[in-house]
Amino acid sequence: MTEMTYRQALNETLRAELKRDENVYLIGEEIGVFEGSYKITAGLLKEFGPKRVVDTPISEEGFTGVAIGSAMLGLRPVVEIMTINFSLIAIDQIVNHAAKIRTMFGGEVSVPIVIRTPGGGGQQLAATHSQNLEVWYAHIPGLKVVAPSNPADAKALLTAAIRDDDPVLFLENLGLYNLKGDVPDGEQVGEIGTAAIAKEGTDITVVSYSRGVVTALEVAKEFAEKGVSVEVVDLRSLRPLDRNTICESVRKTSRAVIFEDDLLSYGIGAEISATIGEGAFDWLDAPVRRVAGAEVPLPYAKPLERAAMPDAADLTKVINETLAASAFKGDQNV
Amino acid sequence: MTEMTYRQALNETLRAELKRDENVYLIGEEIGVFEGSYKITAGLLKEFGPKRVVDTPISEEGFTGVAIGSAMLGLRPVVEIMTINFSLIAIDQIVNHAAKIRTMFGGEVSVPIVIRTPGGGGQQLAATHSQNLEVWYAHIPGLKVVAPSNPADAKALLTAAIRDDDPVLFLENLGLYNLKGDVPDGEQVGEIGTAAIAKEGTDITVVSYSRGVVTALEVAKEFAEKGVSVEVVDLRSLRPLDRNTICESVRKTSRAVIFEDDLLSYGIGAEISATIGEGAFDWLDAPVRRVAGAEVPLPYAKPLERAAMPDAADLTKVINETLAASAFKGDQNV
Amino acid sequence: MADTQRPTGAKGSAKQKGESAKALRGYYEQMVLVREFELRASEMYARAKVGGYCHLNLGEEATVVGLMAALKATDYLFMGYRDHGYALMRGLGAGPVMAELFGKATGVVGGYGGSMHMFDLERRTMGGYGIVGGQIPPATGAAFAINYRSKAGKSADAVMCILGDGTTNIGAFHESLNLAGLWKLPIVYVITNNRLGMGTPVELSTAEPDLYKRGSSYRIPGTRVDGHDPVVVRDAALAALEQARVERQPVILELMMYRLKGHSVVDPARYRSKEDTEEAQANDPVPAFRNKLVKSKVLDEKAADAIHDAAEKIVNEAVEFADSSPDPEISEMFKRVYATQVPNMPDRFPGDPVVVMS
Amino acid sequence: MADTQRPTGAKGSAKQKGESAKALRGYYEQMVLVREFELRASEMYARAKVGGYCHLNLGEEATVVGLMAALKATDYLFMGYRDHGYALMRGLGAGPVMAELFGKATGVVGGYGGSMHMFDLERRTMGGYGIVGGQIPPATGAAFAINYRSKAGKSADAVMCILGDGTTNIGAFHESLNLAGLWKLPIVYVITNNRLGMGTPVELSTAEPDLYKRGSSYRIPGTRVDGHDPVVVRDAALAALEQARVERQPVILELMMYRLKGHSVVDPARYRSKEDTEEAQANDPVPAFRNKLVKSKVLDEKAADAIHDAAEKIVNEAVEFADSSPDPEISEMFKRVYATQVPNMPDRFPGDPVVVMS
Ligand SMILES: Cc1ncc(C[n+]2csc(CCOP(=O)(O)OP(=O)(O)O)c2C)c(N)n1
Ligand SMILES: Cc1ncc(C[n+]2csc(CCOP(=O)(O)OP(=O)(O)O)c2C)c(N)n1
Ligand SMILES: [Mg+2]
Ligand SMILES: [Mg+2]
Repeated sequence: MTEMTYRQALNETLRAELKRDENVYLIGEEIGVFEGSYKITAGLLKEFGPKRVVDTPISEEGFTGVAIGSAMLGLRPVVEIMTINFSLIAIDQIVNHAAKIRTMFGGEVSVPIVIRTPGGGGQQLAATHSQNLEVWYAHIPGLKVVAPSNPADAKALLTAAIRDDDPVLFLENLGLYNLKGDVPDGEQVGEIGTAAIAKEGTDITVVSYSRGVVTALEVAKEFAEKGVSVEVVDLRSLRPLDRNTICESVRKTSRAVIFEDDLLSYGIGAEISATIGEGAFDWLDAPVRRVAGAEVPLPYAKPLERAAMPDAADLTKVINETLAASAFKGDQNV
Repeated sequence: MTEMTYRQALNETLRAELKRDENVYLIGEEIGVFEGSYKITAGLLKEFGPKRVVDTPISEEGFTGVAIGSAMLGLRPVVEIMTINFSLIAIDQIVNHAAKIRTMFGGEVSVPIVIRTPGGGGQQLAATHSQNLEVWYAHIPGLKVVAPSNPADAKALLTAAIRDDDPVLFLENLGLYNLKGDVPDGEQVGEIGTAAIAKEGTDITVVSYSRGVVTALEVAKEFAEKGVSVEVVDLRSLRPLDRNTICESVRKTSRAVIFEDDLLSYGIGAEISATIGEGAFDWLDAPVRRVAGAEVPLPYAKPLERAAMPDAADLTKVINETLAASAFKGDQNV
Repeated sequence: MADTQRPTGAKGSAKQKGESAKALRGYYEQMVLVREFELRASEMYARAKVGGYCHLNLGEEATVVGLMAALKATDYLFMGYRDHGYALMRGLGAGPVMAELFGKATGVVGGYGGSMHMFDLERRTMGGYGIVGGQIPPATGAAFAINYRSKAGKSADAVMCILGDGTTNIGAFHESLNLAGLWKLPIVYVITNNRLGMGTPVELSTAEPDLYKRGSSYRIPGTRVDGHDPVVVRDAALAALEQARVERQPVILELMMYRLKGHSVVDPARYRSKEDTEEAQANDPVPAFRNKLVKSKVLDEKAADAIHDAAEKIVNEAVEFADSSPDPEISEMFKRVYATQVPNMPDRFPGDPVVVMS
Repeated sequence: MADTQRPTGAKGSAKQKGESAKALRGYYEQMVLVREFELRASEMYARAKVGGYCHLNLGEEATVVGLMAALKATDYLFMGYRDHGYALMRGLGAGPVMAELFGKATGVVGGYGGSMHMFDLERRTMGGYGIVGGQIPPATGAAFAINYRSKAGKSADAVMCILGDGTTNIGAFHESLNLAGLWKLPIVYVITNNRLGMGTPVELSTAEPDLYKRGSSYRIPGTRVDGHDPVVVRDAALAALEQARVERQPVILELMMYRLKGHSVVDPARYRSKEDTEEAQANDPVPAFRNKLVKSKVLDEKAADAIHDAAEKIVNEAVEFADSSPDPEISEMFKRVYATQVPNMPDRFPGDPVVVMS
């Protein structure tokens, strides 16, 4: 175990995989000389040289497609798209090509590419630089989408993603890069497709992913002090989605709230709520509620940004409302 | 009232709006000389000339952005993107620009643009030409998204979309163009943002939109003969979403099935199911089920395509399962 | 035809001397096979044996044959959706190609792709793509992979990327040219200029109708030659590929031709003028090459007819093969989607329950 | 500095004669205002009065002033995210621009946009955009609208679109050039070549580092001039705008300059060589223009200092204005999103119930 930040976990994992496999290379804007907009690739150009760490022009569609074509020939590119907002320019290559090439060609070829990209608002970057569009990718067959919430999962899932033969969208978050956590030493190959119980509980289930899990765990701790036992489910993988872990938790707690950084309508939480409605219907004591972003292009001014983004207070309020709606009595559970 | 096809309704509406307002113009690939890939714009170049009906090169991002900029100066472009699959190339302009420009600039300017585009599979066009990606756009604040299911709504909602000062994605479907229906004569300005009860019923609610409504109505008719009264809700508008109409229907019938042409995970139906779970929880007698596309890039071969797409048989099966799950006795309702 | 669209560079007649009769006959046999195959494909479409979109190489035969004569089996080929002829020349087989059109399990990709998506990894035929320009960045990436792994040289691998005139207006083309030029990638961008993108003539789709000059914003050289003579096309392609292999210099090769029929089999092309259509017919490369070979005594009429009969026979057998082949197994559909299986795969048919718990 | 990046065309010194002292003094006043404003903005960022990204025009002052001197109030301006100076020159006001950086209700767009999104419809300043290249298609569309509504001529409107060197590699730039060239739109694409896109030098981002030549794939002419002299820039811009107005000929204008500081205020630019940084400092346009005017007796040192003091005063007042301005009203947030209200608007704060029924 070593304590490190989410950023360090990513950096060390990239280094280890570059060392392990000659076919692995990194490609993206400003990842070499500039060491990455968010410094995830710091030091890697110096260590591995320009062949393995490829700085590109500002051509998201072009270099993402280049990565795809090189993967069809057996290379294993790890693409950095500076933020998920810019992935829109590359999305035809990601969704109409990377995701479909295998099926469209009868399963004869695979596209082992990883696309690392951070989402998330909260830095006053305004409307075009603050989005959480992971739900778009999570909808697409042929893609896998992971969204680790802590340094240990970041390491394990990035390793798994690089070794996976399918295109994997690896979702990061600007708000997580400095998060510290214990990370197991040595090689760690995580499992794509399964959720984790981030904290066990008996009274109510909070489902979240990526940065949202951090807030959910804080809130769960506060409720614990009030005698309310909150279980936190960390989705980790948005596609495939581990529906059984979610439903098992809700069958146990009989109450659920979803906490998501993205926007409410047609967001990640909609699928989670629908899943619970189908898989835990007879167990539910109250409607499944969603705590999500206000549906506005995120404004720049701090007070507006804060009002539009979901936070611990919002989650706390909705947990309380959900407990009340199901006539929850703390003492029954003590 | 005049009976006409969905295609004719669109064509006549475009003609009427071009006549009404000098600022309205059409722009897209092959809409003039070629008269439209699906002949929606037939005759309009001849009637209005190349200034009002603008053929473009194959540059979706470019001409969509051109339409946006012209709209900021007060023109009212109606863009045709040949199919929704190609909208991915223009999506940065649609989502990062058209949808955000107003808010990002403090509400000082609007972008009165309509993007007409058909989705849908079933023509053996294979993986890259058979998608239903409306859920992506329905997720985006700043956009409005409508998806009419019949010629009359096509006319009324296209008129409303062209006169609306916000960017509107107008979803069509390859499978609807030849659908016939009665269309009220004269100017008809529909209302964006409200759903319709396409058929009244008391036993179970089927929620659908666009082409799915046609299938839902067929199935409803068959059930009627068996003494089961199916109510069909036609969403019409995906953004804004008329949650109250959906929930009122389910509060009445206490059962719901969603029928959608798109893919299941994180699809339109997820939001509908989540909405019902929140707005009709105490009224539901059975889990809300979704009938949606299999999660594969759609294969070319007919038997595979048929197996992957949701149809009347699938809907019938799930309605029956839902009735059974809630111990429904036909006679109670006769 | 606009002046800008007249072929420059090598003309057909010139180069013939020095070609072995055998080679010329071979090219003619291949052109005829492509022609016969495409005519039959369109007939099968009319009979509803083939579905979806179906774009034919009619008028492109000399180009298809010349390009594929220049491309080594070890080179990589990326195409648009107008890909039947290329697939035949790359050895995917008339039977499997026809079976793919029929959507059968014996098709080149098992019926999953259809007309637009011919593919064969072994034969380094990296696929036909349906999104205009979509093949260009991956093709450029294949050249990147060649660079990554091997040195330049006469025997080095190269990539050929086929695209149409209308496709030169999409951003992906330009981003790819810039990357290829910047990184010195071994790739030849072949523009099959049939003067039309669906109904749009080149003059109305581009501000630079001399398409071979469209690399000038990236210091990428281009040449334009007549696409109606397989030898001319072959030689131009060989020169371009050589530059790519040896100098790692990306190149544009523009080939001038006509689209003999509509954009796809369902397009009557009413938007085309009588003159235009007549000019196209008058330039049909197949009879033209036949006459040339007959005049130069490489073929006599009898031999030429025999070549047609042989091609017809191959196509007949292809149709029989396709027709008698089984449909793909529905039960296998989900297996084609992902290469690496993980837990909770969303393998579900419409109407199946979403959550299944023990 | 790579040779390719040396300015060609008109050099600074040449053009000065014939300029009125008043005009030259005015340009200097404006350059100093931009400089003072940007230095203060970065100071305010350090004091956490400003958030988000903050890209400055330091080194670009002569270009900002020269371009805006050429652009008529009735012309349309589209920009990237490096837009403060342009906003000041277009008359948006130091107070409202600073207030926008502070995220205040009195900001040019009420605090909704911040540094990257200066906008003023009345002043035809159509916005700063944060997506690289995102402004180019809409700018081209503004030129389309001008064409749609009015005839060409000396008094016709035109569009100026500002973009950086690194931005010339994005597909949207190329698609836009093709459309503008094909449709003959009245637009000038101004490339502010400060030799870097974040940490990437021009030679490593493009296959054609002579950026003024990047219109050659679209028959769009280009010129490159020194961006350090407002008069040179103004004259080049006037000529380009004239071509756009009168001939409806889109034009590229490349202006050579240096980025004096990091990409944004938070970038220490450690990746830059000592020589590079020194060369940039040595070419600082503000002292250079001051010296030129002092030498040519347009200014004496005292007058020059007075100009600095006046600019400082304006900026001080701008900061006071911004600081004392109110925050935007949270209750108004949803009103800014849609222009046409319809039923069932999703106006909901996090944690609000999703379904509210009577
Ligand atoms: C991105 C995208 N836009 C539009 C289309 C529809 N489309 C298919 S082929 C075609 C014309 C292409 O013309 P060209 O490049 O000249 O190739 P050709 O068909 O003449 O061989 C168009 C517009 C598409 N498939 N993809
Ligand atoms: C599509 C997109 N990709 C990447 C970025 C991140 N980014 C912001 S500015 C910039 C560099 C732009 O350089 P240049 O065009 O030279 O303008 P300059 O900053 O030098 O004025 C990059 C890569 C972005 N904002 N948008
Ligand atoms: Mg063509
Ligand atoms: Mg720059």
